[in-house]
Amino acid sequence: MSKDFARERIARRIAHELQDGMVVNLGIGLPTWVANYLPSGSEVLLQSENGFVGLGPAPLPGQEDPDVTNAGGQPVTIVPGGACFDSAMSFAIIRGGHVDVTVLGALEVDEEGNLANWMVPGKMVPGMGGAMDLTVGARRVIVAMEHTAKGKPKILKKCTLPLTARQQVDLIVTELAVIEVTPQGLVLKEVAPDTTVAEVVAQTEATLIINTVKVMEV
Amino acid sequence: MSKDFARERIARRIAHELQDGMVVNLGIGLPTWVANYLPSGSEVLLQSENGFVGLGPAPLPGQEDPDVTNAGGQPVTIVPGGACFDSAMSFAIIRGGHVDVTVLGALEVDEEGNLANWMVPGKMVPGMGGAMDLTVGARRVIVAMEHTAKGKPKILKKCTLPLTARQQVDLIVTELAVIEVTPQGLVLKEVAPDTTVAEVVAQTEATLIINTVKVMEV
Amino acid sequence: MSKKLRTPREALAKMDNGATVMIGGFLCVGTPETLIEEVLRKDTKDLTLIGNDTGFPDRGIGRLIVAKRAKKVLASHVGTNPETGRQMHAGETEVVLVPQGTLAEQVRAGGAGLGGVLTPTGVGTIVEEGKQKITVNGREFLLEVALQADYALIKAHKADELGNLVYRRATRNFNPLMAMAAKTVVAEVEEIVPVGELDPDEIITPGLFVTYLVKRGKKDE
Amino acid sequence: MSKKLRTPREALAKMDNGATVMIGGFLCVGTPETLIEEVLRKDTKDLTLIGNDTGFPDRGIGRLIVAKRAKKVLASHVGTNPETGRQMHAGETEVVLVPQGTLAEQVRAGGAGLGGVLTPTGVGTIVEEGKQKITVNGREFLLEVALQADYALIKAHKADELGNLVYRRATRNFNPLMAMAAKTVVAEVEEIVPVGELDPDEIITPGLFVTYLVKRGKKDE
Repeated sequence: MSKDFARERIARRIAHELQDGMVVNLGIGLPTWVANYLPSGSEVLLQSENGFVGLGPAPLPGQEDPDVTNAGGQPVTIVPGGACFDSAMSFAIIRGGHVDVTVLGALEVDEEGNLANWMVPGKMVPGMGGAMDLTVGARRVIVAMEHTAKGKPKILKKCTLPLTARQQVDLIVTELAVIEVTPQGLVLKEVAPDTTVAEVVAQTEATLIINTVKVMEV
Repeated sequence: MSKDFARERIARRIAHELQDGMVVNLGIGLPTWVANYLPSGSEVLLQSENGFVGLGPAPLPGQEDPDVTNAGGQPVTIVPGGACFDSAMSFAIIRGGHVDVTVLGALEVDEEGNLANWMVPGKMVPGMGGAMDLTVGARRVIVAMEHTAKGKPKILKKCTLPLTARQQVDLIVTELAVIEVTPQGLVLKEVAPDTTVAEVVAQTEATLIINTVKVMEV
Repeated sequence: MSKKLRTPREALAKMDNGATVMIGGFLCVGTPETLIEEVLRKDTKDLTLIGNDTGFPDRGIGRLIVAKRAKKVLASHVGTNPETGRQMHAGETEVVLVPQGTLAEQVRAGGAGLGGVLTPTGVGTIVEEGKQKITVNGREFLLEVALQADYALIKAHKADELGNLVYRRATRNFNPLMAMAAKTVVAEVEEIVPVGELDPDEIITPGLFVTYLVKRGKKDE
Repeated sequence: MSKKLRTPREALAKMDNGATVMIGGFLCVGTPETLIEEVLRKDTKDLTLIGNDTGFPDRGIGRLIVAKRAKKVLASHVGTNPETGRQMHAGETEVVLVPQGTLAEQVRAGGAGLGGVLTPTGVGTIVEEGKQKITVNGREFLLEVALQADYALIKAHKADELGNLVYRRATRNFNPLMAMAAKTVVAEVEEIVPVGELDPDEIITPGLFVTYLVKRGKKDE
């Protein structure tokens, strides 16, 4: 499966989790793709932590406004009914539980719902940006990531990298599976039509609780 | 001396302490009078803790705007260049040291610069409103009050009423004297032309340090 | 038509006895009188009320005090409503007096997901009683904890259909802070305009905080 | 003419080596490039810089990093400027990474006279190292202390002659917070309008916070 195909599938599946009226923050990278798969006329309200709510699609070429960018610095638009604010208000919204869902990428997730996505000691230390606040503050945290990295599992018994937040992840969506984090552990809810439960288990280090497993809509 | 005459004198004297460009908060009651004695064209910027800066004079009769009142609930105006904000910003300005001078009434002040002006146990308990924040936060705290209450001194060795704030008063202005609070104690700076140093000392319970005493401009 | 628009009765239908209710306004400037009227009508009681002051006996929060709907009140000032003082002295109602700037930060903290703030206000006074004192860089502060509520009843000047709010002049005061700190936020407004009519830069309270809109002066039949 | 208007050189004349400087902007959106240009020109060094991120090597705070003007940087994200990471790993510059929402509150607290705030962000991560943990209502919070600075270099859209500021769209970010938290606040603006032209309700940063105004793109001779 090509990387883009995998990413598109993940984004498409996560779009189903978002309902009208929800306030949603999409992280940089793959999570941003989710917006492309919302149904037309969707009333999901996207929050952009750099300072507004009502994030709209990319502008047409030549119509970029340098003052309107997303948290990744890319030109975007603000939909009618959007509102701008400062960083304190932006994170009051995030930390205060006013964001219904955040979708974030991950380097590792584990059985307790711990998330690591901001640094690899000695190597990559870009900083946490808004990720720690988003993970702690959003009512529901969905991790969007490829199931493995260079063939190695990313869903672990216990994260090895420095954590972004402890016990905050609610749902993991990969190109192979949808996994729910529960107090009992990770529950395998769906597997993709082109794989099997056994294959997902093989590519996951964490123990998966398996009851009724549905086929993932892709 | 009539009460009004005393109060006018106090307000007039305090007006001399306020310079162009200063941000000033005037408490309810007597302190409010100070605004009447600022020179015309004064660029003192008055902050109103209910939510704006640029407090102007009372409106003409019939021109009151019910949305524009001072912290005492009386109709006022907002001068050109004024700005409105919420209570968190209002007290960020106050607590954060962005108010140069506050003028407050007092029930008691003492040698350490302690102030009591918000309650008399068992009797009058209106609440502190913004007074505690103003006293702690303003760069300079000026107390505006009559020298005595029913013949009894209000400038004491030690306050007997519950404090509004500890060691925050900088200057005391009464109809009889101007007294500065210093680490060494209360320094008598000026006495009114119609009284004497001995008379002021007699009406003050606190010890007054007396060096050069000027005649108060009234 | 706004999906958030309700009559006062609909908006407060689920408010139960014993609820914690924040009410905006400063001496009744920026107070949602239509919503207070509805609380009076529906006979809700044992409320914990949080507001800057308790208004006047015949206006604002004061009407709820006079009608004995509060078991507890948090406010910075109660001097304009003698009935509050009477109930406090008689032990009929618990009144907690809070410095105004502290109250503003406590409400904001509740909305912003903070546990509390450290303020120098009240150090060395009876306000510090029972509170944790924390020293930062050699200066003493009081730990004042976050406040949240079941309801915030607020007043705004204008809303758009999504519930984005703007305020006018001194009516803003505690309203935008309370809008962040309650489970159900009901905004009483003068006017509702179509989506897109407010500039994104002028909106003070984003609509995501607002549960219901009620038109000021609107009566249920 | 505004009494606060200065050339970049005049506005930053007293900025000394070793100063603590807050700089507004989010990935260079809302960053005062004209003021950064002046800091570069006057060769000020050993700065402690506080900003959301360190921009790009050729833009924003990134230019100061590349020119090695910072001895210490507090930021939430440095990933867009590889030179910051290089200096951090080489031990040439001290880089403290702070969660974005925590940084916003720390700056706001510095401006609001608070000693700090309690945040749940960072609990159970390396961010909690060396910090006091405080439990409120059974939940753990980190005490994050207030930040203040000698200078805040901010960017606004429009000012009036008194220094009242409005911002446009996503350029607001940290600018209004930093405007509150520094001894000297220099605002770089696109346009200065006469007093009275801004509505009191639309002003985001009251002029009392602003020391000097500088026109964007204005060069000293």
